[in-house]
Amino acid sequence: MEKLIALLIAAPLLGAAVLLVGGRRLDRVGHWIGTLLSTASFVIGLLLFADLLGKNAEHRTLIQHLWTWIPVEGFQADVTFRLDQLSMTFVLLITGVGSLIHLYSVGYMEHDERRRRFFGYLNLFLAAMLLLVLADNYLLLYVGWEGVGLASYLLIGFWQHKPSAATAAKKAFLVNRVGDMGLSIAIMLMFTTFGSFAFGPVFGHVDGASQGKLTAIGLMLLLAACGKSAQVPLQSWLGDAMEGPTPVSALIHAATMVTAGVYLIVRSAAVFNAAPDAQLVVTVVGTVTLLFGAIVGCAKDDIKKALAGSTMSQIGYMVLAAGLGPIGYVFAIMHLVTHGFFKAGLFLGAGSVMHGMNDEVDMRKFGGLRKYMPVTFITFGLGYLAIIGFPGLSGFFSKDKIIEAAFAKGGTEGWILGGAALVGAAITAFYMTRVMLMTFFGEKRWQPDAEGHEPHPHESPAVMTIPMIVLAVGSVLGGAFFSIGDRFLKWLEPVTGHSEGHSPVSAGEVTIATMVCLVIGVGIAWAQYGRKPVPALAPRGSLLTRAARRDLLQDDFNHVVLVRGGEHLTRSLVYLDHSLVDGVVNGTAAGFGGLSGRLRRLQNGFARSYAVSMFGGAALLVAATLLMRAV
Amino acid sequence: MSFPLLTATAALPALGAVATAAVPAARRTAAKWLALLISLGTLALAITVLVRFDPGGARYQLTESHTWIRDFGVRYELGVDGIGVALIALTAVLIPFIILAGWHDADPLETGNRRWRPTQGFFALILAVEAMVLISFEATDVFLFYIFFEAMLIPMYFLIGGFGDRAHAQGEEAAATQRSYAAVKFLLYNLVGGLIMLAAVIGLYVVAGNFSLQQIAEARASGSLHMATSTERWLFLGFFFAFAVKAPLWPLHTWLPNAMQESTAPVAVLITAVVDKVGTFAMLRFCLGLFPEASRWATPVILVLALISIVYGALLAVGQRDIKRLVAYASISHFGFIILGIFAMTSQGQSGATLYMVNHGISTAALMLVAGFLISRRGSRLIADYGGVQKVAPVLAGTFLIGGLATLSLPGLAPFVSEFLVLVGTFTRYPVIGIIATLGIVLAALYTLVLYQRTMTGPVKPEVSTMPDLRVREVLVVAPLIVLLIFLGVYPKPVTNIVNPAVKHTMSDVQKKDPKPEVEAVK
Amino acid sequence: MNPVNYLYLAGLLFTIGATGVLIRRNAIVVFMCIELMLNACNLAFVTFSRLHGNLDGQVIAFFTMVVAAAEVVVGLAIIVSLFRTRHSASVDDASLMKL
Amino acid sequence: MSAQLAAYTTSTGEAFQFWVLGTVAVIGALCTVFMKKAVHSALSLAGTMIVLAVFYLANGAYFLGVVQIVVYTGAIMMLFLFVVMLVGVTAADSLKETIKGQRWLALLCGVGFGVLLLAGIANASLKDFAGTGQANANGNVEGLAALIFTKYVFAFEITGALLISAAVGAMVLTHRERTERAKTQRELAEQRVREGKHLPPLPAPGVYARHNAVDIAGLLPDGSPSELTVSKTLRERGQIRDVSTEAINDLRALEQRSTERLERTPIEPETFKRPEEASK
Repeated sequence: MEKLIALLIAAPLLGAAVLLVGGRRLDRVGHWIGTLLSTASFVIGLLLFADLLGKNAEHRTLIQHLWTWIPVEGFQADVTFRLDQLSMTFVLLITGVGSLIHLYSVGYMEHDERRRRFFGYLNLFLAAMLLLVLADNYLLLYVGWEGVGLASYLLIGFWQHKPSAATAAKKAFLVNRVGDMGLSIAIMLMFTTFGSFAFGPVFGHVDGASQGKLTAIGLMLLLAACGKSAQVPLQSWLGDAMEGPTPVSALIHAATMVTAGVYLIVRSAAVFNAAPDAQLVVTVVGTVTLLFGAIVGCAKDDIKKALAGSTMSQIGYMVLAAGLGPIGYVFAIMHLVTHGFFKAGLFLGAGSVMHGMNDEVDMRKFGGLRKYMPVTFITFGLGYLAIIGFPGLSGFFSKDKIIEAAFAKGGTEGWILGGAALVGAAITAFYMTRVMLMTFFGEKRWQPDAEGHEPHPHESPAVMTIPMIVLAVGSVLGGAFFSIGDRFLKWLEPVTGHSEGHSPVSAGEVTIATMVCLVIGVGIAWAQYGRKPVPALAPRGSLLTRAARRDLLQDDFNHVVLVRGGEHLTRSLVYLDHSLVDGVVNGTAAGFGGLSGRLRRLQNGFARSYAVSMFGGAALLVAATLLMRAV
Repeated sequence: MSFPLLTATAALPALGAVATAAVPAARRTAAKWLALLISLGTLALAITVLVRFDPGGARYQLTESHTWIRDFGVRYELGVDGIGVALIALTAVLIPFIILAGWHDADPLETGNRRWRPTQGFFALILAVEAMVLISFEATDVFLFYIFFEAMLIPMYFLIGGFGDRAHAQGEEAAATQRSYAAVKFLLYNLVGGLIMLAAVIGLYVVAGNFSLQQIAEARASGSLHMATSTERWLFLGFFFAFAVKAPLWPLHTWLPNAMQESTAPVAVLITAVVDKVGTFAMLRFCLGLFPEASRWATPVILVLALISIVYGALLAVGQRDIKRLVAYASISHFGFIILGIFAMTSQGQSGATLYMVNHGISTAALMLVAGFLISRRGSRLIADYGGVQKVAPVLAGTFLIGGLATLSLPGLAPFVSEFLVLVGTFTRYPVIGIIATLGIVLAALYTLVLYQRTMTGPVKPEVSTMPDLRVREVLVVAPLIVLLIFLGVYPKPVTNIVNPAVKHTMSDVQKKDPKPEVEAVK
Repeated sequence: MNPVNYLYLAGLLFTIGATGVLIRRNAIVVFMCIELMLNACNLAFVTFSRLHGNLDGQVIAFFTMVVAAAEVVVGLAIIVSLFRTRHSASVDDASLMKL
Repeated sequence: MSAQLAAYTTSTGEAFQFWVLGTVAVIGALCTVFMKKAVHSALSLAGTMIVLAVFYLANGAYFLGVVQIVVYTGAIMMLFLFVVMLVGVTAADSLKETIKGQRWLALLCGVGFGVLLLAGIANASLKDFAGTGQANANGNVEGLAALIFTKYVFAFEITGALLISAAVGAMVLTHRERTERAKTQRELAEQRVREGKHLPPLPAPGVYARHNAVDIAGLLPDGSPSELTVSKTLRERGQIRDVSTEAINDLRALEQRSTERLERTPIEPETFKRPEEASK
């Protein structure tokens, strides 16, 4: 069976190659080739899943060694795949949601002349993402890691005739590169510590390594995760990434790629378990981000950016859970999967809205859309209920567990983390309700655009609504399916390990607290946006609102410190290179020129002057000879 | 006596250069085809070398040895180790593409000029450079190496000074002035380096009594040739200076941007992808091989200079307005990596550095040649003159992007493997330097993507709206390079297999062992 | 008297000739001074021949004379043609080598 | 005198001859350098050469002594004199130095070099003179011939080639190829008419003057000299004696006297001025 693993990656990779190299000939069928190969990968994933289910829990790891990639003295990197329960979960999520979004894109990108290219990039993304989760060593994982970065770059900048899209793509890649730097340093640290960076040797020898090294590795892995998963302080790219087509936002910037950081941390559980200091930092980062993202999400009027803030916040939950150690790993992944469903669904719904509204994204120009697009409204609504943790829906199960686990951390930390997670839940309820109300309820607020085209909101075609429906079903049922009988826990436990924490509060108390928060959040939002009409122009707002609209000033900080500083640095270096480094050399040359200008005067053209110097030279030679003899 | 394969490999392009130059003025196209065929023949010979070379065999293979100047112990000694083979292959692979890419670069300005001869000269000079570079990679006699190391400057001088971009913002006269400035600067820098090296070569002869690399290395290893510490250090510095100019290492780098900026794109590739490799190659073969103690002594300073090159080159690349200058500074940054890998004195670092030479050659060729195609279409080197090219010429933009991604060492493409090996090799011995060098990864992304964004994306500028996409000849140049980049990125084993034994020898030359990992993991 | 005195004389004559070359501007006189130097050398050769008791020195002196003869022929021809074109025999007038 | 003694001393006669003739040689050399006229330099040099010939003979180089006189003094020096004549016998060089510092540098170098050279010879402690008696046993000329035609035969042949090349070279240098037919007298006359100058033959020297020497320019009616009357060669050498001042003074005195005698008022002085003075 393990022979099939390579096919998982090969199928979308082949699609990408065919679609990108094939040229215009494939324009008419390209999107179906892409969708087909993505689905093929999903089917292979299902086959492998069935195979794994048929085995004992201990034997559910398949290894496929393909070839030795980099063989150098003392350094060996292989192209080896590992399919275990953790990777299997991701494979199904990636290929499943991926195939749905391929299907959705067939409709969404219908009028784009570069649709074939779009599907090529999507397939490339799938291949890279699968490589990321299937790699058996960190270097191969790194390949996938950067590969998804590249695909993300290409897709964010897909409409690259818009300068804003091109800039956003570049920003995403650069910020990710900073994270990648962390990953590469982590790999180097592993190499110096363990002499290897394959999962087996590293995890097997954690006990022998010094605490300092392990903490360093953990922090570097966290840096990588921050980059990819848009965690503070490397979160600034995610909002801008919404410049990409909406299916991209759904697939890459909600369901899969941005969760790669969580995968990395959970995958490296052995390292983090042995480095509590690093774990603590992980929880702090997760907590800060979940509040940060939630606050940003409250202030945005752009529906996609509001959802992006929400994504950031939800991943903050996952990172928080992953940082809690064995008590949280499983729930991090569970929330990741359910989030994959409902957030993808929400984005697809947003895309559907934009599709019907001439690509308008400002929620202040929506309103009352539930009448015009019922399917979108229902699926979006189900996603909304799932994310705020409405009892019985998937978000309820997964998020609740994380909050519980946070309290179970114990001590003051537990109270702080758990409290923050509860506050986050309240804010989540607020901003999601706000999105819901502004988009689908109230008066219709759209106006004709500059050219006088009145938007005619309409339901999207079936090719788009079917994926939305499937995802909505997933977000409704997923949580219950996973949690009842601890199915998900038992499935993942052999890989990540699990332990029950000693929570100072009981599970029931947490659930009640969460419900209270939820009601508060929804209530405030309804008071603000449901009872009174939404102004078409954003009010000035409080200081916090204004800061949140600007992503809590992170971009301004980056601009002033990094961009401006960098510009000054490079500009002065260019100047210095010319005037100082080159100047020294040119100055030497000019000096020699001046000197020879002086010396040239000796060359006066009179043969007798030359004769004097010859004769003087002869005299010196005689003198030298005599001196040599005398000595 | 067996067939002198190495001599033949270098002699074929040399003879080809003469033959190409002798083609009558009116038969311009014939000269081009002749040069292309000769370069392909050389490639065939180089492949034969590659096949005949046995990675598990002796250190130097396919050796040839003849007395040349008896009185000074100068011998015509050739031999290749794995590093040499890899670089010979790189050179032989790149030259046909360079010729093909420069197919029209030396055509007469007005058609029908039957007396125009520079076309023949252009291709003859390229072949001459190839011959000299090849023999530099093959020579195991220090004097023989020196001669060709220096002689290379002559054809390069004419290539830089005689053939520039056709279109120039300030007119042909200003272009000629700047070209000759660049050519003279190139010549002077390298000449000064070469002369200092000549002094060291003579000094080496005085100390050792012959010029044979193998004999001297053996004598030093067996202790029969004792060299005073200070003597060894001075000689090392003499050699290293010349190679550092050629490589080029900060702060001896300023000739490179000028030379690459003013010359045509194929010549710029010739400079940075082929000729400069002789410098880094010679550091491995001569500096480490002849002066191990001095190499260890100088390591800290050289590592810091290499580090400065990496960061400095990348930062300056960010600040450039000229496409070719940008690539030049990026190359300086990459050469910093190569030198870092060589002097980290670990197996990974040195294997990585050798691999880096090969990969950098291919990736720079891909990026620079596509940039050349772009420049020849619009007639401007300024980044600001472009915008939205992706829309009108998607294939050009796509290949440009892949070249750029290779430059920023994207995993999956060849340069990543080498860059990572260099970083790991450095990190195991010098963690701080390794971490700072990693910063180069981020900066590389910055300058590449800024370049791509400003030229290829955004609204289509009116001047580029009629730009044609890549032609068949141009696709023929770029596509194989991209295939190579991907192949070597996914499966670099063929190269590492050849390189590894040679690196082992070099490591034993300098008497260095790789640092042991903290925890000995079971393999 | 020690025959080495001939060498002193030769050295003296050579020096006088050399100084003459430097001082005089008339090409013909300069030329004569060169002849004087050659003769001084010849005297030294002949003396060396006596010193060593063989004739090699004399042979060399003989060759010197032949070479001097050839030199005079060419040199005077140059002077004559120089005079024809520049109407002067001053060596300072032929200073076109200056940049 | 025993053979032992001969090794490092010479006979009193030779010593006497050396001191006397040596002085003459040095004086001759100095005169060569410092005489203003090339002819005098040449003659002084010839004297020095003859002295040297005597010294060769005294040193046992009989053949060279004779060759020195015959070839050097006889042929080469005569060639010198010939060229001196060609270029101008009387042209005296100005010994004034034109290049700044040249003379002092030359003297400094000369003295330095001389002192060093002599010191070097003195340092060499050459005492053991073998003498040429043994070598000249079979006759000096035969001994030389034996060497020249055996040991030095290649050098000899090459010097032969050198001499021939020199001779050819001298011819090439001085020979002027006539590329066109010589003009007839008629053509020359026509050319003169065309160019409009000097239709009649050039005036002879001294025609209007009171001298008839070839190097004195004839005077024009106003008393100024006409250089046309002197041959071109002398003109180029600058060997023209100008007697015009004298003649003009004479003329002026004559005028004066006649004015006094006839009691005439002087004519406007300007008309008597020479053209170039008037133009000033």
